Amino acid sequence: MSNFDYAAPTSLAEATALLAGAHGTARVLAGGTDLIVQLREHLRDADLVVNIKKIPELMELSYSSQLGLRLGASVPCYRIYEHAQISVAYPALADAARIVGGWQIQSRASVGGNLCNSSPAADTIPALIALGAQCVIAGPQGLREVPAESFCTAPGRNVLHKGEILATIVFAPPVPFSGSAYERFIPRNEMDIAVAGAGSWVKLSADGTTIEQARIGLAAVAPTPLFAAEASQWLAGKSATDKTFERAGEFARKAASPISDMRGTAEFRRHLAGVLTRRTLAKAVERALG
Amino acid sequence: MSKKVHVTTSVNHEPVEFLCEPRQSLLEVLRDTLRLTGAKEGCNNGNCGACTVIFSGVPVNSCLVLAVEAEGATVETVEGLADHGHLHPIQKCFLEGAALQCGVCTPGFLVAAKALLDHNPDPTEHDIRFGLANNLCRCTGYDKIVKAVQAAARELQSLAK
Amino acid sequence: MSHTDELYLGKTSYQVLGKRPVRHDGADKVTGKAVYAADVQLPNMAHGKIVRSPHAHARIKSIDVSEAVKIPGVFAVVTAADFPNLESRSEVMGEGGPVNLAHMAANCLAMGKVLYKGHPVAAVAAANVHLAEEAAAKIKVEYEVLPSVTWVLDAMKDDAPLLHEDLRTDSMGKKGDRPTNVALHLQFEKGNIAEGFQQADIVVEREFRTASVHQGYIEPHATVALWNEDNRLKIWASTQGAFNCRQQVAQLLQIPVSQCLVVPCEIGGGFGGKIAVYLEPVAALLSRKCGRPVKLVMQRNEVFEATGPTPGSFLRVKLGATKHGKLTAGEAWLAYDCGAFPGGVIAPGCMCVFSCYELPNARVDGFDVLDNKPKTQAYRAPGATQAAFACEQVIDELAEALGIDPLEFRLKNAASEGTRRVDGPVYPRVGLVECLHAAKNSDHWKSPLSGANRGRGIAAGFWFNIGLASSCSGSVHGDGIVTLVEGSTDIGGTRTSIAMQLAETLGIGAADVLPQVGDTDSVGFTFLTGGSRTTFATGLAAYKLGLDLQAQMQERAATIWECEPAAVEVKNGVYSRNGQSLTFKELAGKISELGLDPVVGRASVSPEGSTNAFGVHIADVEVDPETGKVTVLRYTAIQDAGKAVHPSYVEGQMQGGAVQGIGWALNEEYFFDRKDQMRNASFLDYRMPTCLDVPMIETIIVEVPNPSHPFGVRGVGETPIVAPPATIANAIHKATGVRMTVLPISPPALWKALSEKS
Amino acid sequence: MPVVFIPTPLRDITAGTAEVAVEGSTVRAVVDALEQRYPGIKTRLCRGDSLAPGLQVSIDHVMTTRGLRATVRPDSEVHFLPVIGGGKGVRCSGTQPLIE
Repeated sequence: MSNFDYAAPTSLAEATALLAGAHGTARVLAGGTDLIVQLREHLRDADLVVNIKKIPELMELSYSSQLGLRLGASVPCYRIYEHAQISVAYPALADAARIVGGWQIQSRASVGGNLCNSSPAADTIPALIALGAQCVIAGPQGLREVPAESFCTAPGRNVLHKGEILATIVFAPPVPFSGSAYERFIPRNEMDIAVAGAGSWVKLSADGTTIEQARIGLAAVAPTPLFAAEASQWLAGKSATDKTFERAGEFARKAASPISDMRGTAEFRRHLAGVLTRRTLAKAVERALG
Repeated sequence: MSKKVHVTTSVNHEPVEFLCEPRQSLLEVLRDTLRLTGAKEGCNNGNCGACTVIFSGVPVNSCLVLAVEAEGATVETVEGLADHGHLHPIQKCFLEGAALQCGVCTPGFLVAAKALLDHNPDPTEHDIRFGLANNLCRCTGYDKIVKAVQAAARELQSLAK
Repeated sequence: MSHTDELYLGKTSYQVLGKRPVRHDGADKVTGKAVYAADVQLPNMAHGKIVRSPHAHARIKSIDVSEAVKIPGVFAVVTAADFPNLESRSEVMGEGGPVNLAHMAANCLAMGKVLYKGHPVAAVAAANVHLAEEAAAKIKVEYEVLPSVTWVLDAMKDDAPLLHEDLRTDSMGKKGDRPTNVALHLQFEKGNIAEGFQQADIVVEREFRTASVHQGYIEPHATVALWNEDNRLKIWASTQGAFNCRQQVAQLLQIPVSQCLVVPCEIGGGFGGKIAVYLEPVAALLSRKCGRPVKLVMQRNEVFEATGPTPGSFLRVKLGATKHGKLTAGEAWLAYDCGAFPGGVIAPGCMCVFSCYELPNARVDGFDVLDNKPKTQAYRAPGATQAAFACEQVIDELAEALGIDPLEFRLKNAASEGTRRVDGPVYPRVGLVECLHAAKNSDHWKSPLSGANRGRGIAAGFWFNIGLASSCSGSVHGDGIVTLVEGSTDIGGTRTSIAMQLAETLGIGAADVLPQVGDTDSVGFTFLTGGSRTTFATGLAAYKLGLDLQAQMQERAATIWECEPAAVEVKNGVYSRNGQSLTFKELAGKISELGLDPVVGRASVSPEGSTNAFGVHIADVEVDPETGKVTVLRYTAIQDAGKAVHPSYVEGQMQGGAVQGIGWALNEEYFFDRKDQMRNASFLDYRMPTCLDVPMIETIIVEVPNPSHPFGVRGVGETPIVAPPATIANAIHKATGVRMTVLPISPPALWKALSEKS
Repeated sequence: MPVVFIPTPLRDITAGTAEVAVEGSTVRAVVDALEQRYPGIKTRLCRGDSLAPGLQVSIDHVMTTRGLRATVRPDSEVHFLPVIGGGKGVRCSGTQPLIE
């Protein structure tokens, strides 16, 4: 690993100033489970590494049924799924947080870091997309918001400019008769990168028979995590039946434009996008019905 | 080359200070600077768990922690598991259950298992397999490791009573 | 009919054997105190880094180290030019078969050409590992990239890129007429296959492919070398055999073996992959150049890209049987790659493919094929697993076609005492039939399996196991404790299994023996830990050491009782003569108290022949038809251990081998891209099973005593990996009706096969 | 007389004969006797005064490490086999070089 300078600011202002004023490349260290590997393997370089885990608002994890969830960008995954109310209110998020690497990884890795690493296969991003999460970005010019589905722009790239930090991920309060789920496919049962992943959120009619609204996010089937807009819109007003989920899966399959690599063939990934969309919709509906 | 950083931390409940370069991992400093070689380097990218330590209360891969991050933190390694010459029940159960062969993954498993049982004193077989899935073993096929953790859970519970 | 002495004592009860004492090195290993090679830190030690080829095949045009050596804190750089000139000479190393010294040197540091991605080109020693890495990056190597090949059948083609332009196919001394990548053609024939197939009512012929897989030990290769001013070379190594390591280093550096001392550190797994040297000679050259101890430790991607693996293979197997289920003939055609240098494991592949069966007529052709992968190394029963994957599926298909239960079919044809293998030799007493009966009577086989997409598979496996040289020595102390120094690297508890055999012989407890693994200066030559030999052969040495110590104790007792040694009776560790008697401990105390000659014993052995271990595995699987993912629901491994010295560690070998085999069956593979670069050289993407991927592995130990060991011990370690891939494939067939003939049976592959079927 | 099983690749020299009975009380003597009957076979089995690298001898179904020095009984069965995994056929001691 090439050497670098290190800073551990205790305020957002200090951090953004450090990043904006840095000579050469400055990198943000949240959980470090991606960054440290990338620096070691020379996939990324850094002249300055800024540890943001000492910044209070980035470690914030606050939930209320009125205000929803504020998830600091550096909050490690384990704190999410261990939080009883969050697991109930945003099950897709908890599903994803529980399978990011193993326990040792979840002790460090954060959802914010997963977003900023911007891998097409990131497990938490489809869940954020499905849940309609907003990304609050802090920079020299102040704060701005970006919807989760617009955050990643290409493999390993995102909307952050020099000096900007992803500060908080904001989730609207859960609405009644809604439910969500995230599932991925991996060859093993743990410690793999998703071959494909799908996150689904649904809001049902009060009688539980009809899907009023739905959002589907997909992983590892496109250059970035994908909001399956067509499938999501098509679902609105459809009856909550296996047939519907199957059909939505076909839309998801169409939305997918995967590649072949050592983790799976394009053909297999496209197929999985359909299967996982169907399965997560069924689970989301089941959860919506409580 | 950026200059070394002074770090004040706690290792196995004792205050420790060291100097390190920012690029040095906690694993590297534990092994090469502090000479605590119990934590092993199996992959150096977080996929084998042989370097597992408990960092401020949670299990982490010490190869994916910068040593400078240890400032103000607490670190528990396999060297801190036995208590004044008395093996921890998990260590005892690993020995009695022949849960190790080559032994190189063992420190990581022991530390991860301790974290698991501290967190969940009465785990199911699935809880144990899920909790230890970040730790690779190539010798045992895991059978005797899982059984040793089950035995340790029983022993710890009876001690607690 | 055999030259092996009938050593079996026929004891029916044992004081120590069969019990489960805590291993002697246990406390060190659960407290982090055990010292592995990477844990060694010496004063003034330099840290090394290897410069490796980014290309699968290229000519080295130039190596410029000038920038690297300028960096302050960089102490030395070495290349192949630093090796002595080694004319082409052959020798046999460990489990790898014959090895050419010049080739072995070129595998440690490339000469002229790089033959696989990750092939070492140069090495640097510096003040710390980060500096060494920076210096390595400054070494400029100019390459002329050449076309490459990594699939065995492509490498056999006439127009394939040649790895060694001068190589001709060898067929037992007869050389081929043109350059080729086919290093070796083996052929074995027995009976008359034409007639044999004519007698068959049914013939099944299938083709199989397997990907390269890695041994996957968790400890990367590591070494520390110190070339001292007195010219003594001391090496701390992670090796399966200190003496074999010493031989290789001495040969490569052309120094007398005794100028080199190898200290075997604790070893974090080997499975056959830590026999050939990679780092040791390079660290030695660096140390000689910079006058400091030098440590070299591989990163995980270096382990994957430049060590191991086991061969990728293509196999065609044809078997014929009568309608009554008797095999009449078999034919096999095997091509195994050996990677960058000749000398793979095709021979055992050929000799094992039909080794479980009584086959009157058979022919086997085998080819050892070069391609642009790391030189293949032994991996637990080298060559046998690929062979069993093919043969055991064809056997299954025959049984199904004939409507005979697969277990019964195997019983009808099982090899037993007197069976002549296709390669010629005849088996002595072996335990396959007993293993099949144990399987038949197992709870697993008898429990019904219900549910959709579920199936149960069974397969058999064989490995030879070996003997060869082992040495040990021992001293009896005043408190009755016996210290044992033996030469076998302890990878999985063999200190204890050897100590137990000494304790059994002396009639004392396992805890009364304190074993340690000696370095190459402190114990007699001992062949490496491999070939499932250690508990058998070094255990035999420990038994003979016990007899030596006992005779001396008897003599001392005679001195005490003023009688002839013969007059002293010894029974279960009690020494007595008319009325008076002393326990081993009491006698030991008296000897030191009276100042009699200390009791110091030694033994060395070199047993010949194989101990022939058979195993039978049963697996229940469930297949997700939508994703092709296979879940192993239940698994049982049955094996003939001869006599299980420490049953826990015998079970451990069976369980570990089974899970390695499950990984081989379902997910593990070297994944190469179009440029023949391995794309999954990490534990993330080279998917070894985690504990969440496997069930408990049930074990049944069968004990058919080995005639060539006093306690009937057979080797155990290797056989357990042979049957699993075939067992899983047979189970998948039962679950889905699909025959998977390519390893790994990964989800995309199985999903594709299932969708093509429907 | 001991019976030698001719390795399949060498049956071109023995005109297809698979088993040959020849005199000899050591493998060396057996090989020399074979050479008498089938000129050229020795160069396929030996290099200089030792077995060819990669070859080993099985006498009465037991691999021997003694190579050409191994003793053969009148009723013995002799096989020439490739060296296989497990390091069979290693001809070495701690102090001498491996190559003969």
